[in-house]
Amino acid sequence: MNIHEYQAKEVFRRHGIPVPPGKVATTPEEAERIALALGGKVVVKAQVHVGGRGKAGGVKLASSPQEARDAAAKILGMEIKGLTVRKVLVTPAEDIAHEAYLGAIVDRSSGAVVLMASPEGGIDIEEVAAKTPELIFKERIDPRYGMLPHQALRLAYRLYAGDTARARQAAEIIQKLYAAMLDAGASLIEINPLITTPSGQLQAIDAKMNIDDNELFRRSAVAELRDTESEAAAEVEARAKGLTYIKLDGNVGCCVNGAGLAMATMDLVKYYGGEPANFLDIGGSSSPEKVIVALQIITADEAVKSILFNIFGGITRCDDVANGIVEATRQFKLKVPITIRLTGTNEEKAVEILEGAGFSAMTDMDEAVRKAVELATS
Amino acid sequence: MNIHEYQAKEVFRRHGIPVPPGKVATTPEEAERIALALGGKVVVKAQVHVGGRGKAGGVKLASSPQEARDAAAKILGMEIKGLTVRKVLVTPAEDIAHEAYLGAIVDRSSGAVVLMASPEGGIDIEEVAAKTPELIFKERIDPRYGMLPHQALRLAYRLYAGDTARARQAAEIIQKLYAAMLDAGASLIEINPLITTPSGQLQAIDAKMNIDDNELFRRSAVAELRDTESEAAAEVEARAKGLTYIKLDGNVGCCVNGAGLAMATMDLVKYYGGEPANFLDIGGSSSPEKVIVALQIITADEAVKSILFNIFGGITRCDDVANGIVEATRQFKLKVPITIRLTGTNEEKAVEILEGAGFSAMTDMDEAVRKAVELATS
Amino acid sequence: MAIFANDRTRVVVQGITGRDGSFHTRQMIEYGTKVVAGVTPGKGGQKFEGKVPIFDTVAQAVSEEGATASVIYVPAAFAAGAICEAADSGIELIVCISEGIPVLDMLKATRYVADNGARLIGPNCPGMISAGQAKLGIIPGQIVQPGPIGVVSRSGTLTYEVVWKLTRAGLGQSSCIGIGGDPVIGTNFIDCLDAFEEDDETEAIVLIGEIGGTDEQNAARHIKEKISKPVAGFVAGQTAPPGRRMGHAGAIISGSSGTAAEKIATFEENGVQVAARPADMPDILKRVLNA
Amino acid sequence: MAIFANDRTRVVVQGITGRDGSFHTRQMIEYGTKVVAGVTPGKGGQKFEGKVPIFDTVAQAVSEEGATASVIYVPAAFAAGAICEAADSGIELIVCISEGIPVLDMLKATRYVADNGARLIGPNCPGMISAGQAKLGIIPGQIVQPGPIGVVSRSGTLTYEVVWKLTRAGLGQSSCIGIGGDPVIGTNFIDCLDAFEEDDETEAIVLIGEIGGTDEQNAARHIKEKISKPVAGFVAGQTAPPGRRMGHAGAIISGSSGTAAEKIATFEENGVQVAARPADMPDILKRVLNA
Repeated sequence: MNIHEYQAKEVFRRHGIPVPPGKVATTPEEAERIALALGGKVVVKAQVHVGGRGKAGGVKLASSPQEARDAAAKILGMEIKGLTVRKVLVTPAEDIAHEAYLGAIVDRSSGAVVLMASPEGGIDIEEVAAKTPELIFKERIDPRYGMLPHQALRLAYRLYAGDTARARQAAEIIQKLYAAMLDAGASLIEINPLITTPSGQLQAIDAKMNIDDNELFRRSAVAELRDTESEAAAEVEARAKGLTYIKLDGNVGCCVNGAGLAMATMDLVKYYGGEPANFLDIGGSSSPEKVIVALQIITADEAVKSILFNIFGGITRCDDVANGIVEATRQFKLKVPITIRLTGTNEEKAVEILEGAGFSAMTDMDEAVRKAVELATS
Repeated sequence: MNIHEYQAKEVFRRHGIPVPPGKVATTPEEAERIALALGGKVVVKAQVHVGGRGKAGGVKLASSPQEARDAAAKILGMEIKGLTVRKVLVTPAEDIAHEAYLGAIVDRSSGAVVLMASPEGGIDIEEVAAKTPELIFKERIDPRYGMLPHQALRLAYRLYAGDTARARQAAEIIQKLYAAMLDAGASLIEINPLITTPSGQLQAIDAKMNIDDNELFRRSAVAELRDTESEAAAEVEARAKGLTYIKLDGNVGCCVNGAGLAMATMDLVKYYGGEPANFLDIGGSSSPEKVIVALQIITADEAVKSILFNIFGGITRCDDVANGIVEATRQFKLKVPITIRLTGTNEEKAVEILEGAGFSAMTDMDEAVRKAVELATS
Repeated sequence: MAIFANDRTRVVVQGITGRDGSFHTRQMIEYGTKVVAGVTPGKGGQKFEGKVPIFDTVAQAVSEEGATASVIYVPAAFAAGAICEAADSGIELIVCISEGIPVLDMLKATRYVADNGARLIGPNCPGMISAGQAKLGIIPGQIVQPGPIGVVSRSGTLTYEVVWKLTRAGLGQSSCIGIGGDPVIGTNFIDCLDAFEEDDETEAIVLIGEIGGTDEQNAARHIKEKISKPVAGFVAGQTAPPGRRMGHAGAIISGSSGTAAEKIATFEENGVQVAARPADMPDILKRVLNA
Repeated sequence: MAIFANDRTRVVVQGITGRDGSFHTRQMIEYGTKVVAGVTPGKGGQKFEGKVPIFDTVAQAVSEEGATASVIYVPAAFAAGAICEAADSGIELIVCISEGIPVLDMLKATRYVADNGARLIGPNCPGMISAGQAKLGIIPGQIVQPGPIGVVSRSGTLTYEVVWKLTRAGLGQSSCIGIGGDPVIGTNFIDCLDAFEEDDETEAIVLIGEIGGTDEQNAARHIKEKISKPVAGFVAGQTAPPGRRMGHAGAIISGSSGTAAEKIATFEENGVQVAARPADMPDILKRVLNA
């Protein structure tokens, strides 16, 4: 789960990581009032779960409350990579003497949280990593011991060699960043840039956190940070029912059990000349209800010209899926053709159910995909 | 540092370990009022830093507030193993269906905290350990992982095999006991007995905690639990000045630098037919002031007939010690002979200082000890 | 011989009385797996299906029934704890089917397993099956058949799809291992490749990967250096959209985009035959087995 | 050859600019120890006594000056952290003089040192000296002299007393190790015994114990089983009063009273010659060396 910059900064504040003041606004008027209260120049920043918002025009400098209002008016309602901006953060424009990068991530390959720091922070950090990897410094945190004091200090000295006052500030921020990560159940946490003001103080100017979805069951306060308004409605609905749905640009609507098989099915659609309209995984232990919701979501996408079911029954029972299809088509009429491939647990029962309702079923994946692609393009 | 039962129970209460109600009293009248408020039968328990207080008459049952008052009157002021009882805990007399033992200690040999439990709790637990060690169950806690849920449950099932309701209660108490230990910086924590009431509830009826003295600098709230009134005055004074002093029954007052050498010196006093009056370690980096306090403490003991200094200079400078002796004897007259052995750092300077003030000094330990013993017995 | 588990493996099921646990225990027994004990705290002393003794702790299952392997079907909140209990009780092979375990819990649990010298498969995986010998997990028994192919995969149903295609083409399997798709897992591709390399029964290996991370790339390089048996690969997710940007840290740490194209290229550079579709896998294997 | 450290050992001093650190660094250098670096965060770039370079981190001291051993003189609050920093930076031998470190900190620090493959001596110890070669800690250099006796002790000044008596009797030492008196320490008696057993220069070993715990008893049994060189022992605290009862747990866990009498008896049962007084030690050694 992504949370917004302003939410991540609130987490930072609670953990004692220095962040500039600032408030979130949902209307231009509100942005103006916040800018007035802050005084001086401000930055108006789109709160949206994608990167590159600066380049997309989602971050604007404003010299007066009136300008802040105008900036907010332009940014609110803007679409960035398919997501509509509904909130802006209004925060003072800081004078910047230096920009560093600080981040922590659960690293798959070492099975540990890795802290990363670079004295070359800012928007080009990935380029720094690619071109001058020697300027990215890392500390692997042994999960058995947690962050040790010397690791924070060693990393801090990499950022501010020869400047112990700043290094000590940074070491404290690094410790707190790691603590915030564990406390919130985050799989990623970033400060980019971590600026030095002209007076030598460090401040987190941008903040990013991804929360591990698996943590939410035991962290209700964190779970409440989810901003469903800023996510695609269909994806929110799917998640509520235990499905995973991601909309794509093609016209073959796919409904599959298991993420790997779902991806392989999409790949096969492409292989046979079609374009998948979505990724949709109905998960392990499916039920007729889940299938109904899945069909509702797929058919709500106007671009879908052909629907493809690909079910390999294991825990998933093929008869559950068949019942779901039959029940759904009783509730609402399908306007596009449907191709059904079922094999595995209770396959015979499923075929019986489907044929009883006038559907036919296939057992071979390639055959079914080829047919669904044909139906979409014919 | 030892803390009292009532203090340890306060710590338990904060951590959610079930303890009976109860309050501490310093007068019989106060004990009566507490018993009245509690209602029913109560137990009046001496709060003193030694074991075996029950056998010494320091724990009494009382059926009425009047009896509680009488019991408190008998216990308050009582001497148990040399320590005067100044406080009693008044607590309800519980009906007991079963007594178990729970303890945790920093185990030197495994370098880990070890949890111990026995279904045969109560005052004879050491006998249980000696005679039926198979009834003592242990879980070693890996300091890198802390207490894992299954360890608490496994130990709990050892206590209450076949009784999952009680085992789950016990597992929770075990987890909390370990958390309390870490939180307070304890090197030992015990519940003996952990009783089962007739209705199946677990309760900690006695509570013991030793705090690691090295933790106190970072745990001011814990440090405030120290009850200097219940400790020997000379030991408290010595600690305040950075010395370690323990009074013994002999007549040769010893002043040594280093605990191991202090013990070896006492052993040698005994070897040559004498009896040491005390253990006194002036520590590593000594100063004339420390030596003065040491001499004050030693000479305050009426039993001392001869004073022995044994100093092996390393970090300790022999001239510091010599100056302390000279300065002390200017401030107060020694009524008993003093034998001084000095060797190591700044030995020559020290001899000069001492001889200038009319003292003589020796360099051989055995010779000095033999002389000090002679002087005490002559 | 198969890898990790065989017909002598003595299995304890943690969470045997739960909905998933009881269902799949029945299937494991039906497949012929030696399920010697179950664990559900509070149900110690009972018997599963009147036959398999249930204990309160894994330690009892080990001391009373000599369990050497464990399969875990407990809710996510307790699964990391169950893994640690198994490792601490002397279990050698731990297969964790449970999904939804917080990754920060798994960082500690995987270390704990390693510190105790045990092997973990999963979590969030279909488990493993040694064809005709033992099934530890949820892979449908009817799709496998004994033979010379070792299968290792990050996926669940996609594995079934591939295995089923192999079986129908007459290509039986030694063992099929689903290592799980979570970011932090116990046994990885390389561990399985090494085990298959050592296994006399295995003549060729199928490796089924997905987008994300660098495990497939690492496996590819390891194959070139250390694996003499032929390996055929498949990577799912060629049409997956590039993930929404998850901060810079992901890209910085791996120095990789983790796309299917990158993984396929790395496979090919290192001598792994890549199947364009699952359906191509049997032909590739027949070719390499006859080479 | 001596054990653990010799004239090629490259030493970094953690806390070199502190009161104790600077005093003892001077003494170590005077003794001939190769002190190649110091560490004090914030003083990186300066030089100690105009000669020894100071760094902000131990990692720098290792990479810039090739330090292989460290001596720690930092306040108790930071000492466990300093031990971990040394271990994590590739230091092989860590000698921690600092006293007053919370025992719960040391539980983790000793594990961390072991997990990183390093050796810790101490904390709360006088350190070690390899006669004529290197001094890491605070043992007075003038009391030792090269020779065939290995000394290991839990004490500070009592060690000096014994070593000084050996030296005056013409019995020089290979290495003298003060392992420290804290409940949780790095290197213990057995580690030192094994090292002396392997050391060609050492012909006999002196072991100086104290009341409390079971380390001496364990050492005694180890000597009987594994140590071929003669060992002479001394135990301080025969007249110490039995400790005030510290709860039952202490007695339960060790199953031992930890008295001097018990330790002496265990020494004698296992063939360790016990000195009644420190002054008897030279004669015992002369006897065993001539046997």
